[in-house]
Amino acid sequence: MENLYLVTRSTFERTAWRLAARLAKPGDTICFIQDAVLAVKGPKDLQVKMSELESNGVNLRFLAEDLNARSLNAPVSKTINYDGLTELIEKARRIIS
Amino acid sequence: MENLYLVTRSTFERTAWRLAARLAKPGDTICFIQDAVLAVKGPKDLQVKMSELESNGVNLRFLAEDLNARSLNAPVSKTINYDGLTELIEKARRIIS
Amino acid sequence: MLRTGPYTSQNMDTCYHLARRFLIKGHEVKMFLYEDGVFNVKKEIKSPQERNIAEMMAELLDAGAEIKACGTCARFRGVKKADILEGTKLGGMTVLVNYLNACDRFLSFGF
Amino acid sequence: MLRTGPYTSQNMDTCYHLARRFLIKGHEVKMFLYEDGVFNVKKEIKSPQERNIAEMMAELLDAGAEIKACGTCARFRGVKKADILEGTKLGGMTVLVNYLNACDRFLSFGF
Amino acid sequence: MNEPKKVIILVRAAPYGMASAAEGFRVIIGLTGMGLDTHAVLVDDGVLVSLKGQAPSDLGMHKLEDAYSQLQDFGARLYVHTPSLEERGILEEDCIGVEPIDDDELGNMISTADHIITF
Amino acid sequence: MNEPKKVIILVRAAPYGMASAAEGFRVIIGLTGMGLDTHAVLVDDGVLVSLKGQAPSDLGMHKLEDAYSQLQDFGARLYVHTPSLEERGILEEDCIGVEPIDDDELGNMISTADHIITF
Repeated sequence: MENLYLVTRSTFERTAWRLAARLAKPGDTICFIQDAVLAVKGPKDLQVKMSELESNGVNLRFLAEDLNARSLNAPVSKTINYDGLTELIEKARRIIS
Repeated sequence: MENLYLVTRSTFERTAWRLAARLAKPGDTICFIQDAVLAVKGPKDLQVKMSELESNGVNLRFLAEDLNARSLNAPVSKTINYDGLTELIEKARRIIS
Repeated sequence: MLRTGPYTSQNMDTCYHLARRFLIKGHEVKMFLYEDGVFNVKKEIKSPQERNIAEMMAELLDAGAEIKACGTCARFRGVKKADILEGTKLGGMTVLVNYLNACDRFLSFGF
Repeated sequence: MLRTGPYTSQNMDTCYHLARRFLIKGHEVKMFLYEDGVFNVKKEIKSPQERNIAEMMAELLDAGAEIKACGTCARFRGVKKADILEGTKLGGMTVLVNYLNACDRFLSFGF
Repeated sequence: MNEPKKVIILVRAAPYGMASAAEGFRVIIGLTGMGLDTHAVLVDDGVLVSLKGQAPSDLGMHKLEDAYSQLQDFGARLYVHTPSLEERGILEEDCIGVEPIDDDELGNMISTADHIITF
Repeated sequence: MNEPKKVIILVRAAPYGMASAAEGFRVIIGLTGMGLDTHAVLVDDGVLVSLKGQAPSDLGMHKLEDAYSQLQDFGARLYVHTPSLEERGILEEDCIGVEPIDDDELGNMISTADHIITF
């Protein structure tokens, strides 16, 4: 993996996720952690953008510990825990947060 | 004036301004200070909302010292300085920020 | 009520500019520092070539403002009684309740 | 690089959970505390009935992490050498540059 | 004796990412305990505080769902802003017991309050 | 001797409301001075840093426009993200001398960097 984008802040309250969505390339990963796991709920323009990104080969991941804390769920295939995030960071060429 | 809404954070980076826009009633004032003076530049949905609010009798104000710091401008009639903000707070029945 | 710390956010500056004007106009001003707000009254703040937040706080105190900080927030952030400006105090939720009961206008600055 | 303080933001916790795992895997971990990040190594942090951020930092130090805080940020925030955990140090931009030169992966946590 | 002051606490931040919702809880409990007429409103991301099934123990944090569930026992009123729930696709039935409130009702409540505190 | 590391500093925050843009400047100058290949990119609200005519003296703050104007003299590269300018209705001619950069160019620059720091 070339680039790992980490999004930390709520996708409803902040617009910071847009830069990651804008810059991520095929093969890159965007991982939503902390309040940004709210991304599983929207907002709508993010949901549209997420489908687009996935069809372009960008991987989306959500941190399990942060989802569980907030009683939120993501598809199993896109859920990683802290161990998984540690591996993503090892594999990435660089991290943008 | 019944209610004074203070918006402090950038209207591009945060969505916090929406609650003020949603709750403000005729006769209320929404005052944009700190990075929220960026409201004079948008985003577009805020600009649409601002016209709507004004036709509904909600007053919009922008803090001069914060506009000047950032080299931004608002119409003179909607620009107030710290002395003006002090008066707005005196006149308001309550402040929501 | 101020919930953010010095320099990092402009909130403290906004409070200062407003409080100064209210004091000049003859109003009473009371500040309750909550969460990171407690850092604004650290007397050891040194700010070469920049505005000094601790001095701005001391100026408000001199002009008659009452400033108290949440003791629990302070403990969680490693701030002790000895660390804060003379004339300021650590206190509990009673302070906030008293301020809310006494004041005509309440402003809340957060994140 | 961590720019936020203890409790107020979850950033410090995220750093802790990641750093712990990297250390167990045998990686070197270096942390540069900038802006409010300097508050995370205040040894006087007391947190009854809650996780103690200072102890979490001390745990990382014991496990071999290197933790340094920006001296200028500390001065602006009233944090002195004597206030910070044993094993941590205040330093200048040279520290950050050395870390950037030495590391394979760099993570930045801000506001 | 005067009427107790009516204070609205708007909890706008999501739980756990920032301390806001936890620190707001301390204020709600404190004000209620000392006799203020205290109304807590979960709005914007704050509605997440009411979602059942939170499990923050892996983060080393306390469960805010439990904390906020006790509020009514202490005499505070707890409301959830339904438009904020809808925007986030959260159903009321998935939430702890809270009183629903819409824009008009929140606007009216604000118009009867002495002070508003935001978290 | 190894090639100097290439570091991109993304300045995403508006000036003055938060210290981010000011603290980012200290890092940019520090890294440049110590020989790193330093590229500062103003993006999102960070583009406001480049707007000419800033006057923050009433706030008791230093003018970030002046600080960032000096960067090129010190050997740092300073870019402004043009889509962020456009979204905010800011014209390049109203900005201090900076190199314009679009999404593709920023993406490519990131793909050649060793590290990315965000402010």
